[in-house]
Amino acid sequence: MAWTRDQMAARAARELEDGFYVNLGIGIPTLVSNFIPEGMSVQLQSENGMLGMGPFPYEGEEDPDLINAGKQTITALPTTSYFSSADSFGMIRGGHINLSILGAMQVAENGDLANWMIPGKMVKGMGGAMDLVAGVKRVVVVMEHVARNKDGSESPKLLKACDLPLTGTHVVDMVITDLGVFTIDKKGEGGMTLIELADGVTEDEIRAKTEAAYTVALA
Amino acid sequence: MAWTRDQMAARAARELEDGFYVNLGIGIPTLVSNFIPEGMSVQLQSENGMLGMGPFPYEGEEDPDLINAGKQTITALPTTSYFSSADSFGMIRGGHINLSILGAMQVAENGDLANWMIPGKMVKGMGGAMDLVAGVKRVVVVMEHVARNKDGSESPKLLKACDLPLTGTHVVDMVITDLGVFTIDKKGEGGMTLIELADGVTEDEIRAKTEAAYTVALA
Amino acid sequence: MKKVYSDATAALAGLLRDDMTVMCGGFGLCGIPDELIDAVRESGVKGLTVISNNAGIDGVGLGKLLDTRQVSKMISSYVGENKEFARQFLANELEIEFNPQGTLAERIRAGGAGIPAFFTKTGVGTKVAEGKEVREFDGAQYVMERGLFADLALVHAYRGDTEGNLAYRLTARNFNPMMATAAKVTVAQVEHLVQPGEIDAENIHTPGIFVKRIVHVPVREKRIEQRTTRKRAEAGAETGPAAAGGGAV
Amino acid sequence: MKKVYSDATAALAGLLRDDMTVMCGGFGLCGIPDELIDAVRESGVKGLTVISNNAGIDGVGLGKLLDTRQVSKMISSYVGENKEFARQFLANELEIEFNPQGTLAERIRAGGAGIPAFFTKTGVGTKVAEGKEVREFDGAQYVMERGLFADLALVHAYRGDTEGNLAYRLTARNFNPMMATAAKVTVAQVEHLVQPGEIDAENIHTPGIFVKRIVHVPVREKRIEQRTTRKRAEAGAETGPAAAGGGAV
Repeated sequence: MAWTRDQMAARAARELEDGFYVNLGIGIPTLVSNFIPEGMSVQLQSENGMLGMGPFPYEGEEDPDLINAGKQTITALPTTSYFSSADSFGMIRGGHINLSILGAMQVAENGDLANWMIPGKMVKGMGGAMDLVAGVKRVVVVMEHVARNKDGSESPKLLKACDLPLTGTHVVDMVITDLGVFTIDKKGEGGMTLIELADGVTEDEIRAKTEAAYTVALA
Repeated sequence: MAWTRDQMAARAARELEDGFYVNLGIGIPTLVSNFIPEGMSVQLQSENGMLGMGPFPYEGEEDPDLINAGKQTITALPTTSYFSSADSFGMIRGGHINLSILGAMQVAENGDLANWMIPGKMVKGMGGAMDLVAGVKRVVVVMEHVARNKDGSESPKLLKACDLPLTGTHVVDMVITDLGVFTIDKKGEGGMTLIELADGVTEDEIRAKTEAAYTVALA
Repeated sequence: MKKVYSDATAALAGLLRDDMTVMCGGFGLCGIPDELIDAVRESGVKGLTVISNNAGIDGVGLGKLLDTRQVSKMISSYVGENKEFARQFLANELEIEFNPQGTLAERIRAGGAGIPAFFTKTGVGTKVAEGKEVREFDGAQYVMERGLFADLALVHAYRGDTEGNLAYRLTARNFNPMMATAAKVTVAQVEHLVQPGEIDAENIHTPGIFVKRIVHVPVREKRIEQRTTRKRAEAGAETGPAAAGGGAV
Repeated sequence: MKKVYSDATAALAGLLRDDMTVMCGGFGLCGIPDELIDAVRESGVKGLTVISNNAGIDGVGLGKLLDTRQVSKMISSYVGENKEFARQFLANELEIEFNPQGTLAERIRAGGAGIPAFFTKTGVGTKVAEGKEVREFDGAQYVMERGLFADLALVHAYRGDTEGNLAYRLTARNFNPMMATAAKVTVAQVEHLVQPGEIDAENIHTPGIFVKRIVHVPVREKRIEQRTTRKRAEAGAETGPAAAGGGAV
């Protein structure tokens, strides 16, 4: 019994704090916005130039001039402000965003992150991912614990060292997978620590599916 | 018979072209705005964050929030835009201003300019002068030909080399004094050239009051 | 000083030549100067280096210049939502220089502001930093990136006045303001052409000094890449704020 | 997340300590956070390094902190319109670091945008470049300047909402927007406090993310340093556009 995508998003939402400014990546991280606790003020930043992102528009009310970084139609809120891409990434690079929640292909035990290219495959580019992981104060990765290969086999994604080209080095603070939660002492020597197990998941299962070295400190 | 301050300003105004964006320094350069030819579109930039500077306000209509870089109350025009100091100097440093007209203490024959400090005296700072001379495409200096000392003697201001601390090196394109007009090949080897005499001024008088080497090419 | 041109072709007259560098505003298909792109296509100019965050989609935006093989190099952060792009890239017919999106934005801003180079922590330790100077400041590593300046910038704005002052709408602002500052000549297409004074002076996003030519292009069809909506019935239930970002993955 | 404080003293509670670095918005006396400066004065905090384009005049603005000897160093572009400043400076009681105005603005902008250093041609070959790296790019010389980041930024805005979004008025904008981005904590004093949504989202000059605390200070007397006017009778005759600038001289 691993966590569902919604359960992973709900767990990630527990990293939010009142007054936080947060950037959410596409995929599971987007779902985190559904789990912001009632009464908590969290403003979502979209790196294409918007702070205070609202929900998707009602059908028929889509505005081509109002999209998020995933190029999806969205809406504004009373708190919303718009700005240029340079100002947006000044905000990101300058460390003003409290939290970035994004997906990953691989995470290493030292906090290295790979999520933008697979050599030999068509490379679409890194978009804003490198800026986000380098600039945002705290980076939480939400991903499946292992990659499912075409032949049905599984490959670990939590590694001693990433073998895919890096998005950033020493950037990840926390990894939430369908099996559990790890913290990473990205700037120090503390390495990776398993702090939570998903419902019904055992330490042994995680051990078997994790290449990275980690200590265990379950609550 | 040297030129008056107004005549110097009028001569400087002949350097304006239709569509120019211009920054005018305090003193005589400010007077240039009185000599913009009818029908010519010239927008004045004020480096504290305004493009399209209007005339002084009518008495009683001064607005403390609307000042120029000399901290004088001014007015806006229909073309006016406001921006931050960073954006203003991005405009200046980025070479978007066509012409800067400003005063000087000393100008050297290679285009070096000194206009911000006299060692031993109270130094107020360079303000935006260094940015303007470094960033604006064309720099015209308007100044008295010689400095009048306290003992009644005169010191040349057009020098082989400035002895006051520099505002910029190889930055001045033209010098308009009360006695005449000089061009300077600031980035090349062409040196300084006397191209005009003020009404009733002789080459001999200029020669006597100029330390800098120059060639003569009167129209 | 007349800045207003009758149509996009007239606004680009005399500005286009082979092998030039062109900046093109927009994020995805949002805020792209589509009519100006069409005019570039019609001109037949070739060998373009195009600086743009994205490369359009098949048959839309910069996709049109890819179809006609007028682009030889893209400087972008995220591309390939375009089959023809992928084909040319994989066939080595098209060069692509990937920049992190924020680095790209800052390089353009720097180019326009007379900054030839700056340091950023984005990309340190990655392919992006290869061959570039990396330097430590206050205990952290930064990579040196260069300013970008183009021969021509094509931008889209919602409103523009005859002096060239521009205002953008919502997230259609994106790369347009910096690009307007970072080229020898900037040409703007505007949805609404107004008289000076009609755009509030405090809310002009791009001062007229940066815009040499302007053309009025009343709204055409604006394309949406990802039409995401919520149903009225569902409102409030499963649909929290819509968030996306983080580039790839 | 409550950002609104009842008065300037409350808005600065817990933020002030000796020897800290404080950015202070404004150009001359235009757009200065005067009420916040008063509160700093009342706190008695000492040894301040103040980053501000100017240093006020006697008894007004930062002049008040100079009178009480609370400032040990100024990082500015133009000062000394203040007798007490001149006295302290000539007596070596006050350190001053002069920055070209554009370099100062850019250093602050860089600090807020995570740029630790950048290159500019301003000041090359002058005292400003002494002791700094000078490097050639594309045949021209540039000096490397560092980003500035403060412990505290005090800014003034015309309108602010409870989320911290700010809009400035006319030339009172000046250094305020960059400073708002370049400190651990930014406190804004606003003439009009409004609800979110009341400032047009496209025309928010400083997004609320940068502002931690906000205090409503209905307009007090705004001082004018150089009151220049034209007489109605003379209108149109001798009075073209009023221009000034170029810093010193």
